[in-house]
Amino acid sequence: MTVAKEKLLDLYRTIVRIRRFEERVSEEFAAGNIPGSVHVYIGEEAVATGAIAHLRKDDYIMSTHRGHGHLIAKGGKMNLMMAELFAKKTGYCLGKGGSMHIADLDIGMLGAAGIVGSGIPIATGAGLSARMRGTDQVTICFFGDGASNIGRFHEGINLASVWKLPVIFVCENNLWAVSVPTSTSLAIQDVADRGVAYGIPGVVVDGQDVMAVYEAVGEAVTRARKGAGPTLIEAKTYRYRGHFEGDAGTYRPQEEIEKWLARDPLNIFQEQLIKMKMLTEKQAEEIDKEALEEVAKAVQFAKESPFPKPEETLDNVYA
Amino acid sequence: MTVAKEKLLDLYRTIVRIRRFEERVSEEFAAGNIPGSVHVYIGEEAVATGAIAHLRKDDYIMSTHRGHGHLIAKGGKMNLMMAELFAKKTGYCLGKGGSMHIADLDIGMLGAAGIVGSGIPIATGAGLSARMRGTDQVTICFFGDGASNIGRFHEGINLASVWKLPVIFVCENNLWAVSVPTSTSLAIQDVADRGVAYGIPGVVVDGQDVMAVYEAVGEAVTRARKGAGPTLIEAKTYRYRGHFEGDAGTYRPQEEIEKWLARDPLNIFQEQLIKMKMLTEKQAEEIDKEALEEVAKAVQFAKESPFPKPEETLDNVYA
Amino acid sequence: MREINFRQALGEAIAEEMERDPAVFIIGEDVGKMGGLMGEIGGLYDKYGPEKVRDTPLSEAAILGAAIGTAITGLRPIARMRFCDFMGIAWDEVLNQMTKMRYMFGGKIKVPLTMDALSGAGRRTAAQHSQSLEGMFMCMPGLKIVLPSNAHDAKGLLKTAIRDDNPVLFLEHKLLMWGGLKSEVPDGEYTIPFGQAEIKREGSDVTVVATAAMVQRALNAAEKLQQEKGLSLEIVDPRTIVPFDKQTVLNSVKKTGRLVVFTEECATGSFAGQVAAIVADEGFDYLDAPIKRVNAPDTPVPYGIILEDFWMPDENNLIKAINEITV
Amino acid sequence: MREINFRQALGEAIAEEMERDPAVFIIGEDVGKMGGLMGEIGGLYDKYGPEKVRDTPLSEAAILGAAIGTAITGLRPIARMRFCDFMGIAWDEVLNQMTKMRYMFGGKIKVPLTMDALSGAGRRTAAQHSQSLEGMFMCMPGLKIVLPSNAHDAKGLLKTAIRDDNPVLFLEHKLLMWGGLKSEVPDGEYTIPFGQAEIKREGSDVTVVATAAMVQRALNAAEKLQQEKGLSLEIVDPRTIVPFDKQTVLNSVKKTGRLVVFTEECATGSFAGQVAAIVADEGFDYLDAPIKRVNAPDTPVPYGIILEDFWMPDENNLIKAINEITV
Ligand SMILES: Cc1ncc(C[n+]2csc(CCOP(=O)(O)OP(=O)(O)O)c2C)c(N)n1
Ligand SMILES: Cc1ncc(C[n+]2csc(CCOP(=O)(O)OP(=O)(O)O)c2C)c(N)n1
Ligand SMILES: [Mg+2]
Ligand SMILES: [Mg+2]
Repeated sequence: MTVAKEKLLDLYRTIVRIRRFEERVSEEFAAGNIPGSVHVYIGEEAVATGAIAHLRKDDYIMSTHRGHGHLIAKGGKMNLMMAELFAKKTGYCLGKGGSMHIADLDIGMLGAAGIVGSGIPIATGAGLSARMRGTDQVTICFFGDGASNIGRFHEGINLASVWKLPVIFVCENNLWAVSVPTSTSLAIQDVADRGVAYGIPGVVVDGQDVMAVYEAVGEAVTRARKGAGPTLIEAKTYRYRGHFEGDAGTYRPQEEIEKWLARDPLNIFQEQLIKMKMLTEKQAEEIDKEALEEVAKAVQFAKESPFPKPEETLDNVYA
Repeated sequence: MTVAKEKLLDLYRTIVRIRRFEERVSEEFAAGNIPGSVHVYIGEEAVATGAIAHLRKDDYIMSTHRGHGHLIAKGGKMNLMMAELFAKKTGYCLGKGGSMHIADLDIGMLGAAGIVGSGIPIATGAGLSARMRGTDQVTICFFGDGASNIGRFHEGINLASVWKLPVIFVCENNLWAVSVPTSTSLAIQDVADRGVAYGIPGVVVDGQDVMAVYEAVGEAVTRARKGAGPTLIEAKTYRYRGHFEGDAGTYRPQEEIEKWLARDPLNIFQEQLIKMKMLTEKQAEEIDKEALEEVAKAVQFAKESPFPKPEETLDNVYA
Repeated sequence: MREINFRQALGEAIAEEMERDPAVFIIGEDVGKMGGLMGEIGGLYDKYGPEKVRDTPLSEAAILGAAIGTAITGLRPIARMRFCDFMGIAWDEVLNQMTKMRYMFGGKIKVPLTMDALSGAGRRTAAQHSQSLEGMFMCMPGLKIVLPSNAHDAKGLLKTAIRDDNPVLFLEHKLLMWGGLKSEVPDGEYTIPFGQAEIKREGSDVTVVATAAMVQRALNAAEKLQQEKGLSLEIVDPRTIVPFDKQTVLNSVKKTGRLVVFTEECATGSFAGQVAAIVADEGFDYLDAPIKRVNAPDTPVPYGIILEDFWMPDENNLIKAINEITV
Repeated sequence: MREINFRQALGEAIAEEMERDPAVFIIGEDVGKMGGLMGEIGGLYDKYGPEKVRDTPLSEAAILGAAIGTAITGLRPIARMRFCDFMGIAWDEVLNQMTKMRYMFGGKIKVPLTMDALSGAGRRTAAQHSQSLEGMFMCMPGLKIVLPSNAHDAKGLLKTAIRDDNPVLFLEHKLLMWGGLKSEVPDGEYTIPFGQAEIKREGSDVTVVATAAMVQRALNAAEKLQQEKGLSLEIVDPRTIVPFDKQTVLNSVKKTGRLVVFTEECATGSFAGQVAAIVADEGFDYLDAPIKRVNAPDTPVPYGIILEDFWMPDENNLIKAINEITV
């Protein structure tokens, strides 16, 4: 697969931006600036980066509780995100949703999800909508290994399959659902094998490798766009931090953590690009600097933004 | 597989008894003696007959909305069943449950199910209970092709699988969920293939053939009893009548109906046994006569039994 | 004027809205060739085909989830859930998704989604097919709930539901769906706004708030009490319980000084309790007597004619309650 | 006497019951090594191992379904559901299975099953992790509902729940679970029977029925009003809302003539409404003023401190309502 240089640099920018955003979120949470609970995507950035690279602005994604990376990759605005996390009126959801509930319909981001797995049948509906409206929009639905055990995984994918809807189901298998490992929650090695139950392709991909994800999802997107139906893609990945900010994650074996840290998706991609001579170290530094600046501005925006007024609690229940 | 003659005659008696019971239920419903809605098992009798033949009294079954056959095969009493259908105080549930809600814990029948698929995770729990109490009881969980698309199918079987519980999941695939054919509700040919998603064996069996069902379920029961975990068995079968009594079932193609009528499980088994010289025509007639008498007595019992008193409505909510 | 029954009202409302707005479509089990459990939407499959009248696999969470996905991306699904009891399977879609999305997302999304479902007892279908769950659905801000009592209202309210930009639950009482009772309806198009109660019978002595199948029973009781005792009942039918037209009820109680709320629900957790609570606060000064609620007992719905008839509130229960506050 | 906090109370109750009765076991997500979201049952996994402290896949319907299956065959599961909001995923198990089986099967089965779940707002976790759903659960006959307001009650009530032969939902308010407030508890074993309200503070002017985290707020308000206005509030904590001890409430209203129901729920469909409805009927003659309900607004729970604090009922809201009926 050959990918244009500009595209590769875009992907690199995306993965860096996600990483730097999440690192800052983690800091701001620790500093007490972000209330509630926050799940960061550090370690898993290659998945959103590689997958969403195939989408047009009018395509859809369905995200999860660990959703910042998806939104950034789809073109979400860091300042509106950060403001939302800070519970400010200028945030994506007017400060009403917080980390687990950001949506941006303008760029086809249909929402994060506080209830694990809830997005799966909704994504099927987005696919149905594209079909019924006669567009060739596709939908990528992200969810975790934990979510792959919930009933709606089954119902949602089955429906997408029998109707051959343009939906790509991307399981981000980071081996853990909070403290429960996949080894005790699935009796199979690969979530991808569950595609058999719906007569759709099931593909396993290295979720630490942007290029691998890019390639696998590319095929699935092509398939979906031409009306051949859904694909189930499983990206093997790992979350580098606790389940939520504040979770020490002591249930995970240290060797396992180290093994995965050694396969940092950002490092891997950087090395690949440098080796391919698509990126210089200097460029990498610049991109990093830009990302840090963007994040800093987002934090500044968030900090300077006003809180909503208490009475705004009462708005936005009904259209 | 060789099966003792007495066992084979038992099975034959069971299939005949189910058929005659259901025919009479259908008549009594038409006559207005059974209120509510009733789903009869005619055409599918070989499944309950062959499957439950392996169980001990203390083993469990979990039934469905089409559950009379399961209960009869497990040793349920026709008079208590008929009285329940007639809404009489002497019925299995004191006249409170009706056709869709009969249970008989004394013989391990954990209940019919008005909500499709609801029994699947409960059956998993029965399996867990046997394990935790240190018994070797097994559970057979029946459900339809329609139920195989519901979320709890996925959750319940996954849990049974990761815990290797002694549960046999028997899908009675009669090709239709009311008016919706499996061809539009599953994108695969065989529900049994879904076993792959849970790392358990998936077996397809001819559901019109008592002996075939007996053999397939036998292996699964052995497997379960020795602690090797669940099996998913799909019995291909057909309901000869409408979805519920009163449903003309006009959505089904006539050729399809005729094709399946030609494979009547009762006829097939009778022919097999006669050919094997395990049964004479005379014996068959006697068995039929006995069954009809038993059914007639059950109806008489039901008719002569008192209705519950109105105030009994208020009892039995809490233990 | 022409007369139609409840089932026809339903079919007409859906057919007219599909004709009017190409974004409207149907999703559910047995909606296609079968045309609904009672053929109530028969003909639509022939007219629109399987793309717009979509038979689904047996998977209620997928039905509602998919409906949500279409609703937030430009379509207007009608999700036919059959028995409201089955919605337990897809409760999260109602509780945490469709009713909360708009709010959580800061008002930047709308969810124009209509669900219809059978409700209520009277068909001897026992505990899992006979519930009146409006009191449970009422606990979810973001959901509108329609509970019509006759064919005329059903048609006008269902059309309003389909045009509403919010999730709406439209409950069809079984006794109305299977009962043959007809209403006069105009030939042409009409809609009925949400949040407007209708006084089904004017009266001066006791206000009776009744919903769904209980409205006819209240009217029967009113006739009887008028003739036997010269007692004048005012029967108020809220028609939508969310939004709830409390003003009409308060005005009525102001006139009568007495209130009985008559609904087919288990007493605990009922809409009836909600009405009583509102009047015990905002209408306290109008009250000359305790507020009575006539509901079903706090038990599952039993099978069979004798037990179910005892379970369901009826004219006698209502009259008894009225007697208690009018002696 | 020794003092423990709410979390410890929970852990002790479960540990003691597991010790007492070998049929008791735990099933849920993250109950094993993690010992619950806050380590509240830490140690049990080490003591009993994975057979009796069962970490499950992420599948709430399977958790509750399996729990039911064990309960009807001789065990006594404690199903830990984490946030009550998640129970939408397994609603049918509660609505149509565990609470109806005994009735549908003519009383020939029992379902000794305890569910515990976090409830309530105050942790800035927004719409899908902050609900108070007791009003919704209350609509299901067959379910008992415990809503403790302090560590002492929590321990005694949870032990009663585990010993009960029926499905019981035990709701843990987040502010109590995370808050460090301690109660005195006896060293030895004690249980608290269901259906017995406790008067947390005696008073003569206004009855305040409060639940869960609102009890402490009611006590704060009572102190304030006593000091500032010499007004005497009687604070009644029902502790279990099903069964509900209406007699204690009625007796109190008989004495005070005034009632405010103070709960953290959306106003519509609330337990508060149910209490008001009961008193508006059975306690009507005692009432000197409208029955007030102080609840949250009918919106999802918003994110963030400012909005959520506005959303949650507090001392000021309560005092305002009391002022309205005591001028
Ligand atoms: C239905 C539901 N059950 C439980 C939870 C609590 N919870 C939040 S995230 C999570 C684990 C999710 O695991 P996975 O799907 O693998 O995603 P990951 O966090 O690993 O990215 C759990 C159990 C929830 N939010 N929703
Ligand atoms: C959750 C749920 N959805 C829908 C229904 C209505 N319903 C009853 S039986 C049935 C079809 C069931 O099909 P299947 O599982 O194949 O069983 P069969 O009737 O063919 O034996 C449907 C849709 C129900 N009872 N429960
Ligand atoms: Mg995971
Ligand atoms: Mg079927």
